[in-house]
Amino acid sequence: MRVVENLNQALRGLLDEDPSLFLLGEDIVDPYGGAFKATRGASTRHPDRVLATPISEGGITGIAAGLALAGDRAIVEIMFGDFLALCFDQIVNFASKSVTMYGRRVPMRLVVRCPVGGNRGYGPTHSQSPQKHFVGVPNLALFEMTPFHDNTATFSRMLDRGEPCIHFEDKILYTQRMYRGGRVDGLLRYDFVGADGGTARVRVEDPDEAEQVVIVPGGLANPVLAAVRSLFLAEERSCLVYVPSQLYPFDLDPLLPSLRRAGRVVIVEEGTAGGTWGADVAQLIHQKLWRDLRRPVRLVHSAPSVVPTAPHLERGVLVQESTIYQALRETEDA
Amino acid sequence: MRVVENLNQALRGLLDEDPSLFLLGEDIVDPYGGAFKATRGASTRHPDRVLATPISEGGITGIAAGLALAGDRAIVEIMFGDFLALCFDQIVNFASKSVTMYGRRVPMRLVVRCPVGGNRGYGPTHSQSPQKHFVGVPNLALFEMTPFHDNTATFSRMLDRGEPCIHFEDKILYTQRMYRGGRVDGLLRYDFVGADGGTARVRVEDPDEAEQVVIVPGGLANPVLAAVRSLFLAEERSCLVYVPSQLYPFDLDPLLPSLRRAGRVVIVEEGTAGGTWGADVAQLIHQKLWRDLRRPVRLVHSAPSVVPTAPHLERGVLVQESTIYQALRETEDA
Amino acid sequence: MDVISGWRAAPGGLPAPTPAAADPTELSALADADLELLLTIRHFELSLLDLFGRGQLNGTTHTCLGQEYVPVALRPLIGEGDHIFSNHRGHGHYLARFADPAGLLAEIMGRQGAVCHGVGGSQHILRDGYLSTGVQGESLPVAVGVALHLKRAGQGRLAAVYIGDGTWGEGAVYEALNVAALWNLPVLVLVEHNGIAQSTATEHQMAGTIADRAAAFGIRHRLVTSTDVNVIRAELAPRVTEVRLTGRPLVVEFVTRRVGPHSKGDDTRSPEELRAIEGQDWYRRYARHHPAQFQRLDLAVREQLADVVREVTARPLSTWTEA
Amino acid sequence: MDVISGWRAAPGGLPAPTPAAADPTELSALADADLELLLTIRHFELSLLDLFGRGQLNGTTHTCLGQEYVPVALRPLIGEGDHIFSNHRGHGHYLARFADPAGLLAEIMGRQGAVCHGVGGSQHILRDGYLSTGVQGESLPVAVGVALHLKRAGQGRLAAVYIGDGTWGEGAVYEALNVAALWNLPVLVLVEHNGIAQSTATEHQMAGTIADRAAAFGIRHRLVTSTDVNVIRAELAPRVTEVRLTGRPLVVEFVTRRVGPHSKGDDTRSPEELRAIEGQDWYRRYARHHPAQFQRLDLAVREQLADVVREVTARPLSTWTEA
Ligand SMILES: Cc1ncc(C[n+]2csc(CCOP(=O)(O)OP(=O)(O)O)c2C)c(N)n1
Ligand SMILES: Cc1ncc(C[n+]2csc(CCOP(=O)(O)OP(=O)(O)O)c2C)c(N)n1
Ligand SMILES: [Mg+2]
Ligand SMILES: [Mg+2]
Repeated sequence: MRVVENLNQALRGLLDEDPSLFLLGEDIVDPYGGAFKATRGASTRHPDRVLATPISEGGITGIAAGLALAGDRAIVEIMFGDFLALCFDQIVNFASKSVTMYGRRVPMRLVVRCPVGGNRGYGPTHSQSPQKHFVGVPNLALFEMTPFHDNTATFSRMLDRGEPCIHFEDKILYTQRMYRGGRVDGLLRYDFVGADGGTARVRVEDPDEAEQVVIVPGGLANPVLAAVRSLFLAEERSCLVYVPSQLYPFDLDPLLPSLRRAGRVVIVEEGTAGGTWGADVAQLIHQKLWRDLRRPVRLVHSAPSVVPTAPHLERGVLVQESTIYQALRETEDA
Repeated sequence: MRVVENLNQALRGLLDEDPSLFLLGEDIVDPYGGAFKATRGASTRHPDRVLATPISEGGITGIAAGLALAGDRAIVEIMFGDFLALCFDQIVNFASKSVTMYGRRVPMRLVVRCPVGGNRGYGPTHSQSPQKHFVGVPNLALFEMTPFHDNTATFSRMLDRGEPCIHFEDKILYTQRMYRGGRVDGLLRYDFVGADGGTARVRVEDPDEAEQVVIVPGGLANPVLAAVRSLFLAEERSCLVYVPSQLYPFDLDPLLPSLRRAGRVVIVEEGTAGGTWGADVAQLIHQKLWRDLRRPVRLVHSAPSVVPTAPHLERGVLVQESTIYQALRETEDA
Repeated sequence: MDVISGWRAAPGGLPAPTPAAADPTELSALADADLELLLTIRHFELSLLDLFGRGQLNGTTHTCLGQEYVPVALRPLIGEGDHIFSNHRGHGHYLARFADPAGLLAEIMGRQGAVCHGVGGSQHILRDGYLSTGVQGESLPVAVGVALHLKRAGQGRLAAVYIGDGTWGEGAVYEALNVAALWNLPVLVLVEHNGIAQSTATEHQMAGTIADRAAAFGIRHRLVTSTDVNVIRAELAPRVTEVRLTGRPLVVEFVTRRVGPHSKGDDTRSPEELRAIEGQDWYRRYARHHPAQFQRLDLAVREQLADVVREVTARPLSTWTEA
Repeated sequence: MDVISGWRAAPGGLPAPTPAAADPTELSALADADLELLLTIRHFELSLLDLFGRGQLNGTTHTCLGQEYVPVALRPLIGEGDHIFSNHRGHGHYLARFADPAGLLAEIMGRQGAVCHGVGGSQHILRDGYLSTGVQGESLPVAVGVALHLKRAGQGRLAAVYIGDGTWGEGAVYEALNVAALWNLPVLVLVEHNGIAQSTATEHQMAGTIADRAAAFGIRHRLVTSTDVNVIRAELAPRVTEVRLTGRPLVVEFVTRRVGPHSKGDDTRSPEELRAIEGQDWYRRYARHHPAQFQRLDLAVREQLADVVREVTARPLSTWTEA
């Protein structure tokens, strides 16, 4: 099953089960079913709760926050994550703040979901990875879609938090397959660690043997796995890969033993350089594992640049499998 | 001279000198002269270029970007930095991107300036330190007002970059005095390091003697200096303090020798926990000085919380002089 | 556009205030409860300015002096099941709904018993279906979302949103009106058009009229120029009922005057203008028209408020546990 | 509201398209240059869809099939000193200004000679006073800023902004219109009202009318229902001149039809609706009304475009040095 189908099932299933759940977004109703088809079929079953909106990203996020305030649950699809820029105020200054700024806990059951990332030739305003801009907002949690995490579980978890969440969905990942049954392929196996099985752990062999640990959000999980596979086949060097579903607040604890053992950590993400999510996770790791690390946490991210449209230029800016492979190959410690 | 007066002189002087410079913002014209009086007198001298706008933060940022695109220069005052949330799209997706996304360099001479920070009892939507949300936007530079940096120089520098800049201005700092002549007081002396004298360096004694180095943006410079002073007087322990004018991209190079010598670095900022500017600077430092550090870079920031209104609650969330003092006192290395 | 009792608003701005002497309309006699509420709001706001003056309050606050009659007139028209979205100038809105000056003052002063434990302060209040927040325009889309919920519940409840004239500068207002009209939602937009935003006169910030902005979305608009609680109430009652029955939005524009400063000590209007505005103030006019009732209640309310101030000021600081 | 030659737009949506048979108005004969430009845009867009179909283009693109006549009619009315802000559906706008299909195709294909070195692609183009970008509504405030600059320069230049009907959902549009009207700025808003936004019919996204939204800000509005380049040009010429002379904004609403998909292969309209829309397409109508001229030029332009496609496709990849 492709990831977008799993997502689509999740959205439809949740709508079937919960009569107080709304789904809002531009062009999300049938027969169109959304720009990336994630909502296909949903409006046909629930025409009163799956609503195509005008082109008003800020407004519809506010409307969803209003539903949440009134006790309903709401999922908003923003057609491209780049347009979260238009919802920044509603997400940061209203929905998230409302959870605590009135002096008592106000549950806000609201998820803003959006496709992110490049390598599709969509150009500078349709290819960004805006995760980093939302890190560190009190009462706002960030999640990213992965090929390991069943979206029904993830969305239930997000809606149950009672805090607004953003769900980032890599556009390339939509069309790739979900992994099932603990195996990625003949070589790579996975299981889950952490509360709610929040983080997938993928390895070639015994996790204790890994010479380095890679932490990567779902969007780049597949390129990382490909690089890990190549590195193992070429040099028999083994990496352990963590793919968290929840990016922020980040639960480092379940990862600590293996990070400590390996002493080498690489964080891979597609966002462009500067103030990245990875830098924040690195800071956590440096604080907790200072004595155990053989070198500083290595960050792999895209160049500090707009994302160009032409594929050959885009490849030069965005993290590619080859970039990751190079980073994993570099052996020398600091 | 108070800092806001220096800022006011800078704005008026720049308007006098450059007939292509515009100043836009809500309630900025005389006799009101802006919510914090930074623009007082400017509109009387330049009524055609100092324009009070409707309450349309996103719109006026776009208008300023249009002026910049047409070859003018523009400064926008956003009444509270919290409302940058409403300009996020214009700043990130238009003004900054325009510099490079058309394949050749397009100079955009545009500064968005805004009061930030708390300790004024203004409440959760008027007290934030939004710097961190703008770190790592390609072609967007971040500056912060300090009591050391003459605002005329800073604004000239920003307008000459040909890239949009945000100038963050601590509200408490407005009413404090500018330092002049290399002396903060009887104890603390300062000079400048780096290109354009971008960073103020403040010390009690010989900078080489400092046992730790503090990096702090202008907004918390005074509380840091107070803590450093107390620590020296109480325990004769000496710190070296760097107060950069430009936060991003951050020029670490001029600081490296002293950071290396001290081996202990503390970064202080008012932003709430998570994905802070300091975490990004820490990452740079960890990469460059891994072998020289005696412990991981220590971050001092506010709690992961909305900023409450009542002063006693606000103090519990925001970094205070006492918080800084405690952090500087903790001696044990990792 | 319907006009209730009075002159029409000029495009964008308000006409110059009539000098006090003219005192155009006689205010009708109010029920004691209404006058008491009006006076409670008035003296609450005056107490705040006084506390500020004496350095007993910090932060900022926006008083609704001169505009008290708007929420008082609306009080019986908006029920407990309705939602109210207030703004920075919201003390009157709150007091008209909850008659709880102590809770609000405690909030503003950060004392025990504060409605929001002192976290929100003057402009961030949530209590039952009442919410205010400090970013202009932000709550209009939120109100539309609440109205969507209410419409589905099908009990004729509505979401009322107060906004000022200046707040029509924000794009969020239009995104919200468009959806409210498209989806036929029971949103009641209450515009307190006081001719000014902070220091900026309406004609310097608004092109066209509020009536035409409602018309742009096919939304009905009602202009209220009266300052008489009874008159306003009688004329708006059927309109508000219509919103409930049809589940469709309505914009009501109150032509009103801000008698006090924007927040504190920041009024840059000319003395003449302020004098003229004071002459229109319901407070002075009602005192002239109905001196006996006025003096009786004014004194009583002043004393009540003084007690509240004393009592709240003496309370210990608020505590916040649920962060 | 003025209406140029034709039926009035219904509130929000467009009336159902008239079936082909009706062919209500005869299109007047065009100068060869105008027809050539129209055909260049048409065949440019068709070439793109063809290239996509053959897997030779990646990313996305939005063709203006059916709407080509709008920028062609405006071409002589907007001068070199004017600024044009285009949007996602901007190839026609670009070609009408620069007559440079090779540069644009190279941009879309990332080849040498690309207007923006392949960085911007189909919807992010900057050349002289021409700019497009991919976030709906974002360029309206920018255009207001440019108009402020132009007004001050005092040479009667203007800033023209193309937007679609769906883009009226964005709050930025209203923030911009308010300032354009308040400050009397020469902004010419060109609305291509094609009755649809991506997959959403206008009546599902817009309450009220575009005319009333202009009126909300006291901005003049002009409805154009003709698809005849000569007619439109003659009628708009004095209006555009007025914008230059008065330095005041104007909204021109073109009632038009998107003949092709939103981007590629994503048209969910019914076959009947599409057939009716195709019947209104200027291309087929002009071919019928002026067969000789049409066939001569259509063939020539097809061949030109085929050459351009061949030539550009053979170029090496673009290089980007000025990051
Ligand atoms: C988004 C935003 N911009 C600016 C402000 C600062 N501000 C607070 S009140 C105000 C004026 C509001 O004017 P109006 O809507 O007419 O309401 P009034 O104060 O007259 O009641 C401004 C600019 C704000 N709170 N939010
Ligand atoms: C802010 C934003 N939201 C959504 C989109 C995605 N999008 C691109 S074109 C489009 C439809 C625009 O409709 P309209 O304005 O009517 O122009 P048309 O496509 O009909 O020419 C949408 C939703 C976008 N580019 N920008
Ligand atoms: Mg007002
Ligand atoms: Mg359209």
